[in-house]
Parts: sequence; structure tokens; C-alpha cells
Amino acid sequence: MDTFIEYFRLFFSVALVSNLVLAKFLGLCPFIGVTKKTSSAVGMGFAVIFVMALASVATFAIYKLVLMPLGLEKALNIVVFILVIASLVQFVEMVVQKVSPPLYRALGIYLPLITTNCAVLGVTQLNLAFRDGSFGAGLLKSAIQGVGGGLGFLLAMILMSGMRERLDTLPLPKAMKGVPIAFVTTACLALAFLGFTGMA
Amino acid sequence: MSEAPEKREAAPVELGTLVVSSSPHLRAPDSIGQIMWTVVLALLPAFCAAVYVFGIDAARVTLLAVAAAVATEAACQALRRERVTVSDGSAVVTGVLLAFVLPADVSWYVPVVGSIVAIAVAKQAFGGLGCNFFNPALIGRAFLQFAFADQVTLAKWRFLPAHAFSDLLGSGVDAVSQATPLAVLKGAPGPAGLDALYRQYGLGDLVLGNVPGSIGEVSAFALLLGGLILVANRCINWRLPAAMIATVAISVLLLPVREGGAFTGGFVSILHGGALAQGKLALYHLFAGGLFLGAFFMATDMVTSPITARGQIVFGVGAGLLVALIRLYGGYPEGVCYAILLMNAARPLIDRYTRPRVFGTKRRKEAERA
Amino acid sequence: MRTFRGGVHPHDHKELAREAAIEPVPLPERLVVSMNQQLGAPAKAVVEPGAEVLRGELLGEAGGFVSAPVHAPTSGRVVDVAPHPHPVAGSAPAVVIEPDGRDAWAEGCDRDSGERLDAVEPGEIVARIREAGVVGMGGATFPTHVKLSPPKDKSIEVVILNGCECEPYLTADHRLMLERTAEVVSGLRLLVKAVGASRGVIGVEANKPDAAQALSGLAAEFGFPVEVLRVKYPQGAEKQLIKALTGREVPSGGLPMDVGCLVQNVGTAVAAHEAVLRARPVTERVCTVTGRGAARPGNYLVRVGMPMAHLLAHAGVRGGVRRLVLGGPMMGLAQWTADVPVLKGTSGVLALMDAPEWKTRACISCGRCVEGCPSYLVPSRLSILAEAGAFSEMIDEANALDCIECGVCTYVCPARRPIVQWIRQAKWEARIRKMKADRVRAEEAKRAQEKESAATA
Amino acid sequence: MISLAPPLMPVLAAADAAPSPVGTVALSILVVGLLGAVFGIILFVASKKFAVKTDPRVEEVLGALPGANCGACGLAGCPAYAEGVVLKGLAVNLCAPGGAKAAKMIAAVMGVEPGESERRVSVLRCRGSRARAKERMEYRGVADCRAAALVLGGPKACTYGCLGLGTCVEACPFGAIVMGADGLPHVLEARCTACGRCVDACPRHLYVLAPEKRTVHVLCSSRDPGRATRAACEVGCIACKACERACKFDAIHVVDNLAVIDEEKCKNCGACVRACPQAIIGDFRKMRKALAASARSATNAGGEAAAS
Repeated sequence: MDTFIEYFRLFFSVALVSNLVLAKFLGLCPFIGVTKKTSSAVGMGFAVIFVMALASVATFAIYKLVLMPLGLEKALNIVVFILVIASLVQFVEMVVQKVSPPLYRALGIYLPLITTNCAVLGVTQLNLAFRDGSFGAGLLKSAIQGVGGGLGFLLAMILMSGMRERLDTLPLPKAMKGVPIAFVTTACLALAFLGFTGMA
Repeated sequence: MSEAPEKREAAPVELGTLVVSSSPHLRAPDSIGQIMWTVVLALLPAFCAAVYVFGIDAARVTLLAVAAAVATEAACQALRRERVTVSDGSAVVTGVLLAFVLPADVSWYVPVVGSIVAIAVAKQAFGGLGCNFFNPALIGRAFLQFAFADQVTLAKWRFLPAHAFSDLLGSGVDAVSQATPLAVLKGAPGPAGLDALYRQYGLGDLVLGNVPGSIGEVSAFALLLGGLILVANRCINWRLPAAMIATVAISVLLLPVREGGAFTGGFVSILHGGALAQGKLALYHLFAGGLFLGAFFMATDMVTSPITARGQIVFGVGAGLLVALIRLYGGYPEGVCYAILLMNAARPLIDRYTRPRVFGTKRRKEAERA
Repeated sequence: MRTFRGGVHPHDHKELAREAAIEPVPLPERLVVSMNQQLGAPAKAVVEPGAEVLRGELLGEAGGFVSAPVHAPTSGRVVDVAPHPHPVAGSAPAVVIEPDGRDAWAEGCDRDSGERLDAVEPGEIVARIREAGVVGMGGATFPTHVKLSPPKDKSIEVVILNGCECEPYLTADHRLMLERTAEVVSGLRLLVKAVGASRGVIGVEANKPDAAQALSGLAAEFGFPVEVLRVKYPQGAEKQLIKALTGREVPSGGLPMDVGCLVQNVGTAVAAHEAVLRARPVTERVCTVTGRGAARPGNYLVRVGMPMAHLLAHAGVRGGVRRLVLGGPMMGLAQWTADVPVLKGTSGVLALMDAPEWKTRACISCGRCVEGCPSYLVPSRLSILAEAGAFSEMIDEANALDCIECGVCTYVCPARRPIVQWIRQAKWEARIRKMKADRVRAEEAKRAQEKESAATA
Repeated sequence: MISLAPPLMPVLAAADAAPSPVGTVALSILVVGLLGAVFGIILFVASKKFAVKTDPRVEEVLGALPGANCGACGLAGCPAYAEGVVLKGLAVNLCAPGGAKAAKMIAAVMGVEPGESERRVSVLRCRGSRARAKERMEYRGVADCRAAALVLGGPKACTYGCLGLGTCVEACPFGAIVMGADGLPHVLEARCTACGRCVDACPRHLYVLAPEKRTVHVLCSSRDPGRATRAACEVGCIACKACERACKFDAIHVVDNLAVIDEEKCKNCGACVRACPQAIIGDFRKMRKALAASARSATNAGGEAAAS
């Protein structure tokens, strides 16, 4: 029971309390870039969940099984992690292009952007907190953190896209049109997410 | 009817240039200004109660907030070279609501900064009234929570206890500082701590407002009165506050909390025969804190709440659930502000998925079945 | 009390003209009989200037199946056949008659033959209604014989007589039901017989208890119930009336006959009675002239083609009028001139002394339009899309085509947004878009054909 | 604990034996290289398995287009036209905004001849400014020509003329139409790309796309008889036929109460311009300067109006 609660808290925490976008301000590029339409925001969100979960597991395994035994964890973790994430994104891009061309068109240049999506790298770095435990537990926690972080990202994307579809129809002040108002909205959303502070 | 009417010359009609517009050629008497000023009127009972409880301080903070809100709105509209529409009362409503979620003894600049953020960032940046996603007053409040936490989240809140009622404005009466009911509950969330709490503030105190808290939230009775004024004048729909308040009650009734490593309260207590105490706790949660203020005056803000009846219920249930979650499990004693802001963010999506069925068509499910 | 969901009850101002008994208006110097009296194709004039005509004589023949003939409203001389200002179309061909003052009926018309209703066959009823040029007298002016001739696969079970008169100000139907009760019921019997319906119902709004009372006695003799409906606009809108009385919903884009219903205005019933049993084509109607600009508001029996200025003068309309509205205030058409003639569908004229400026503001999503929309649309969203110029989305995603343009949303809007006008624009844009798409498709087909022929050659 | 270390044991041992910076660097290079190779192989296999055929020329054509998505080509936006050119073999010179330059570039990509494309500009065939054309009603409602046209044909007494509510100004994706202080829109020819948006937007069909070198146009569209036109507007064609008489080339005729120029025969001589008593036949060579000046003042006036 307690382990279950611990996992749940981990998941809840990374998804809501320390939401990657709205509390840690990671991954703002796709957050601002791909939230103009809900359909592409959802697609992007799921792509990120997928990449984030895989990357979490893969990087944690490589970290624990290759880098740590070799004593290279300090020197190479970011380089190797980026390598892993970049390869994964390439892979996902190919799959999406084959399986769903409309989604591929909608995500456009943003799919490759997951490569440099600091949210993904951020989660893989957060996972290093589990390095001292057992490999199995750490891998599970990394996976949970990856999925949770991705879901939190997806939630933020969906909420934001709902608002941005309406933004297009508003009589905005000239200076606020486009990205500025998107950031103001993000700030307001981040304020709202403060409500989760201290939960779990 | 077939009798031949005789031919007759009628005096010609002299018509000037006529005004032509598309039908309908009538408009209902209600305007935006009328609605907003009705809201201000409905906030008056709570304001009176506030002055009663906190003395002249409450009026000071409220006036500051209103003045700053109106000035900011006028300045923004002047900068945008638009028609200045502060006379419609919407900035006044924002100012009053912002003051109502602040303690009575904050420094002068707190309501002023809050109002400026509320109007300039949360409202005018989006294009003014009707265009904002988030309730401006609540954004102001959340910003202040972030910026001036020491002033806004006090451990002890000042108020004039009931025995000082003889002196209305509080001069010569010593105000006392105490923790708010919800802050006490935060320390002991289960039903066990309830008895001690009841000794400190009874339900009657909560209803009348004889408790510490923020300016506008203390008197549940005055807020209910204001809510009834709004419902009677069709400024709000009763569904949303009803759904929100009911959801908080049910959630508090059923959700267990963790105390000392074990679950207690909620359905756990009810299963163990503590139904009565749990009921009392739920009731207490309704009247304590800003639930009534939020449910009647903030969640129902037309601009930031769903437009369809079904959407309003979804919004109310969601906000109620979030209030209960934050109060029971979160880091803050009160969650109304954040709960409503979070639902504000979901509003466009709620609107999209609760569109009514068009006359003469079938719902998708029915259409599939058919 | 029966009703539909949505709607609103504006202050109805019916007290201005409610008590005024129907009063004939003297003939004017000239009558301008428009050939465009109905929805569908305009009539084709069959007389030349100089011709002498008698009342009831044919002036224009129907321009197609969905059309209706037009008859001379009085005896006199045709002085002109030319385009003339038209209250709906802007301009339309019209036959101008100078009355000779005899007001003599043409031969065969206006015979009270004492022919019994039972003796007329259904087909004969429809034929006589068609020849008499009967159209929807409530204002829609849809040719009645078309409604009475459903395709073979559709059967009409209920005939609903619309005596709601839910538009504010108007009282013409109210007076008609009170003063010509027998003709209303007789007309309903004819309509029921014409389509072989099993039932007939009369729907009357609760603010006309005297009319309901007067009708119910006579209607009960023939087994027609008189249903008293809640006072709410648009209670008299076809689809909403059907919903209130039968619980059936006319499908989106469909017609009342799709749910076995036929709705006719009480005025149309009277016209049908006159046409079938008295051989009198439509040459006159009852029209309410009201509003603060009219010194003698009332319900006037007017000839089709009577210039509006003449009618207004008779009703005591003097200077200072700012708005002139044909029909009710919710769906009527504002006019820029009184130089337009009375049509078969002119149910009322409002002379309003005020012209408030409604300043449009941003939607505050109060939801009153959603609550009031009888078509269950989200007018707020439609208006926001229109402001952003997204007319295609209005049609494709927000069901603008289901709007009946009743005006409730615009009436209740506290932000004074011209929602209905935007929706009309969207519908118009949709028509243009369709025309363009059709043109492109035709061109593509042509190109493909050319290619093919080139290849074979 | 499972470990990938065994294959690397010798290296590991070497590293352990000599924990020098050089060893660490070598090890790092080895590890990154190996991982890179593994991922490279995976991606190679995936690229074979999930290969999608795309025509790179679509992107190239798209790059040559202006990206305004104006729809002048008759397709929904630039990407659709690019696909159309490459996959369906549409003509390469359909992009009006891109003009000859875009046509040339696309032709180069596709390896075909660019074809003829003459620069055209949009012309408003009405001079009924607020001061010159009467209004018959006080219109109140949506400030949009198309919406106003639906209310009994709009406020102007002339039912053929410009409504002056600026729907064309809104529609122009290139900012080439500005509303003048006189209540008439003006085309800034330098910016006009002849995309045709204004032609579609105007409910009165007052715009026509004409070759830039054509300088003589009939700037009225009223088909009302002369007397009615004169009653409604100071600058309407009254069908007097003075232009017909003045033309030496038989290039202008009054058809249906309106002068119409036969483009084949017209030599832009300007005889009709001088003959027209209503001054509705315009010579653009002379008018251009005045138009540009009026447009400039209009933009300024607009700014001031917004400021006040």
C-alpha cells in the first residue's frame, strides 16, 4: 500500500504539482508553438508522452548499466541522454509519418523539436534521483515519472490549446497579438497551477 | 366585409430620413452596465458585514482596490484609444472582489498592485471585458499570494470579535488575531479535531461572520443574500454555485485524509460509525472560508464561466472537487481561488464539449443507435 | 401549459391596437400591385397599361409551381406596368391601377353560392386555393397550394392553425379570430379535408383568452381542440409550434410534412374559406398599424397594393417617425421609404418614434442567447466567429443554417450584438460559397471532358 | 544486477588500471561511438521499414511561393497549389501575387516554360464618395458591406455603388487597399498583386482586375437610367453617349445605361475621358498621383481619428 501511495505521489507530483511546463517552465517551445489547435496539441502531447517514457527508461538503463559502472556518469550523462532522445525522436518521426500523415503535417517542425525539448531532457535528469536505489525500482519510477511528466505536459497543452483557439477571435491589443498573449496566458495558467502546491 | 370603401384623399405623410437596421428592432432592457451594477449591489451585504467584523479597515482596502481597478481600466482603454467604459461597473466588480479575498489589515499597496495586475494583465491584455479567460480578481489574488505571501497568507488574522459589536467602526476596541477556521482545520483535517474547532468558532459564528478571514468571505449569510439577489435578477444561473457547493460537501463527506500514517475521515469514518461527525465536518467546510464568495460571485463570473447549462454544472462540479482536494490534501488552507482559476482555464474546452443538441438533430450517440 | 424550450417574452405593446375592431381603409388614388407577392417565383403580369379591370380579375399569372397568381384588388384602369419599390426585394415589377370607385367584382367572383363545404372535393379545394393566389398570410407568404400538395411518400396527419401571433405589437390575427371566428374554423375544415388529415388543432397564445374562448365553442363542433399556449416568443414559429403541440421535432433542414404536420396561419384559413366557398381571390387582408408614431393605432382591412403612405396617413401617422417596420418588431423589415405597397403578407406596420443607438460590445458570455435560442444553437459562438470573419466555421461547425432568425438572441443580448445580422450574412456567404463550388466543379468537369475528347481525337 | 559491462570488461580493466584523463576520454569516445552505432543501425532499419515516398519538388515549389495563402490560384492556399503543380501538373503561372518571378522559379523547378504573365491591378469602378453619392437611409448595424447589402440593399441611394464600409480593405491580404477620408477605398497599385480577394469580397462586384498598362476605365457601375442615376449620385454614368461620339476607335459604347470599353479596340487615347460630362471615365496616368496622395492623407486621417 505504501509503495503504491509513493508511486502515486510521484506521478501526481510530476504531472501537476511540479508540472514541467507550468511549474518548471521546461518545454515552452512546443507549448507555445503547437497549441494553436487542440488536435495538434493532443498529437504533440501524446508524442511527448511516448518519447518521454521511452527516453526515461532508456536513459536510466544506460546510466545505470553503462555510465555508472564505467564511472562516466558525470562526464557523459547529458551527451548520451541527448543522443538517446534524438534517436528516439527520429524513430517516432518516421513512425508518425508512415502511420498518420495528417498528424505529421500538423506537428510539422515541432516533432524534431522534441529532440531539443528540454522537458524530455529535464525528466531524464530528474530520474537520476533514483540512481541510488535498486535498478528495477529506479526503472519503474523513471517510467512513472516519464509518463507522469508527459501527461502533465499533455494536460497543459490541452488547456492551453482550448484557450488559444479562442484567442484567435479576440480583439487583442496590437502589441499582444500572437506570442505575447500566449505567454501572458501561460503565466495566468501557471498561477492557477500554484493551487496544487504542497499536494501529495 | 365587401362594402366598397369610398375613395378618399388622405393627408400625405412627411417622413424624414428613416433609420434602417436588421431585425430584431427591439432590445431587452438589460445591458452590461445593469448586470455589473447589480453584482455590485449584491456584494453590498457582504461589504456591510465586513465593516462590522473588521472595522474601517475593510472599507479602506475595498475603496483602494476599486479605485485602482477603475483607474487602471480607464488608463488601459485610453492607451488603446478606445471608448472608456468604466461606467459599466465591471472594473468596480473586479476591485470589490479582489478586496474581498484580502485580509483587512494589508498595506495600502497590496490591493493597489493586485488591482493593477488584475485589470491590466488578466483583463485588458486580452482585449477588455468579455475577452479574458481568467477571473481578473482571482489572478490578482494569486499574484499577490505569490508576490506578498507574508501579507496575504497570515498565520493569524485580525478581526473584531462579537463582543465589540457595540462599537461599529472598531475605534477603541482591541482587535484580536486568530487563525482562520480553515487554517485550524489544515492542522487537524479529520473529524477528531472538529470538536475543538467548534468550541473556538461555532457554525453560527461562521454564518454570521464572527470569525477571522478575508474581508468578503466571513459572513456566509450576507453572501447567500447577495447570491439570491443575483439569481433573482438573472445575473447568475443557480446551477453553477449549487453544483459547486454540493460537490464540496459530498467530497469532504467521502474523501479520507491521512493523519499520522493512517487514513481517517471520509468514507473511512462513515464506515466506522462516524457519519454524524463527518456530516458536521462537511457542513463546516461549506460555511468556512471563501466557498460562498467563490461559488456565488467568482465562479459565476459570466465572462469566465461556461455558457451552456450543462457546462456550468461541469464547471461547478470540477471547481468543487478541486476546492475539496486543495483543502484536504494541498499546501494551502483554502483552495477556492485556485480551483476557480483552474476551471477557468478549462472553460473553452468545457464550452466546446457541452454544446447543446441542435433542434431537429439527434445527439451523436442516439444517431449511432438509430 | 404547452410550449417549447427557449424563447423570451418581450413587452408586447399589444394594448395599443388590441381593442380596435377591424376597420376598412378608403381606396387610395392609385394601387401598386406588386407581382412579387410570395416566396418563390414572382408572378408574370398579363395586363397592359390602359386595360380596364374588375376586382378579382387576374393581373399576373403564377411564375411557376412555387408561385401564385395576383388579382386586381379593385375595379379600375391599369395605368402602368413597371418596376416599383418593394418592401422586401428592394424593387419589383408592379401593376399600377387607378380605381374607378365602383369596386365591382369580376364575373364569377364573390358569389355566395351557398355551396356546402362537404360538396367540395379535396383536389378542388387545392385548385381553388391555388387559383385564388392564397399564400401564407402570417408573413412568410409561402404559396399555400404547395404546402397542400405534399409528395406522395409524405402524409399529413395534423393540420395546425397558428393563432399565436407571438410578435409584439401585432393584433391583426387576434382581431381576425374574434371577429371572423366562423371563417377561421371553416378554413381549418377545408385545409384538413384538402390534405386528408385526421386531426386539426388551433394554437392560441394565452394572452388572447377571448379569442381562444370564441374559437373553442365553434371548433369543438368539428372536433378541433383549441390549445392555449404559453405567452412566449417565438411560439408562432412553425417548428416551435409543432414541438409545443405535438412534441415532434422537424428534422434539421426538413419540413413540417416530414413529421406529418401542416401549419397555417389563421389569416390563411380565412383566405382559404373566402377562396373556396365564396370564390374571392386574395385582394385584401387585415394589417395592424401601430407604434407610438400612429395617432390612431388599429387593425385595418387594407387592399393589396395600397401604398404604405396612404395607410399610414389613415392611421394618423404624422412626422417625427424615425423607424418604419413592416411586420413585427422581432422579424419585420425596416423600411427607408413609405413608397412601398401593402403585400399579401403585410401583417403589420410599426411607426416608431425612437431609434436607439445600440453600441456593440464584446460578448460577455452571459448565456442568455443560449438559454433563449429555440433552435438550441450557441448564438454567442456564432457572433464571435462572425466578428473574426470565420463564416465558413459558422456554417460547418456552429450550425448557422439551423437558425430561424427569430431574433431572440439579439433581443436578449446585454452587449447589444447584432447576432442575427451576422448569421444572415453567414447564410449568404454559404450561398455564395456553394455557387462558387458548383462553378469550379462544372469547370473541372468541362476540363476533364475536353481532355478526354482531346485524347480520343 | 544485470550489466552491459561484460563486453567492455577489457576496456574497463584498462581504465581501472590507468585512471588517467586520456583513458577516460578514450573510454568516453568508445562508449558514445558504440551507442551511436547501435542507434544508427536501429534508425537505418526503421527508415527502410517506415519509408514514405515524398516528392522534394513540392517543398521547392512551396518555397518559391509568397505564402500569403490568398487563394488567387483557385486552390486552398500555397501548399495546395504547390502540390497541384507537382502532382497534378497545374500551370506554373497561376500565382498572381508571386507574379513573373514566382512563375519563373516554379518553372525552373519543374523544368518547363514559365509562360506569359502580365502584371494586373485591381480597379474600383465607382467614384461615389460620401460627398457625391446620396444616402437614402440611416443604416445602423454591422459595419460590413456584405452585411449592409443584405439590409434592403444598403444605405446608398445608388444600388450599384460602393457602400464604403471597407469590406475590401479587410479582405486584402497585402494591405493594398486603404479607406480614404472621402469614404471610398483606394487601391495602392504598388502593393496590389491582383490576387482577386477584393473582387470576391465586394458585394457590388465593383472591382475588376485590369492590366496595369490599361489606363482608361469607366469608373461607374450604375445601370439605372440617367435620370435615376443623376438623382442618386453626382458622378454616375448618365448614358449620355458623349464618350461614344468622342471615341475615334469605336471602342466605347453605352450598354444597358452604362458606358463599357472594348478592351480590344481601346488605345488609351483619353478622348472619352475629356468628353465625359460626369467625369466618371478616368485616365489612370493622371489619376494615380492624386489617388496616392489621397490615400496617404487617408491613412494619416485614419490614425488621427483613432487617436482622438
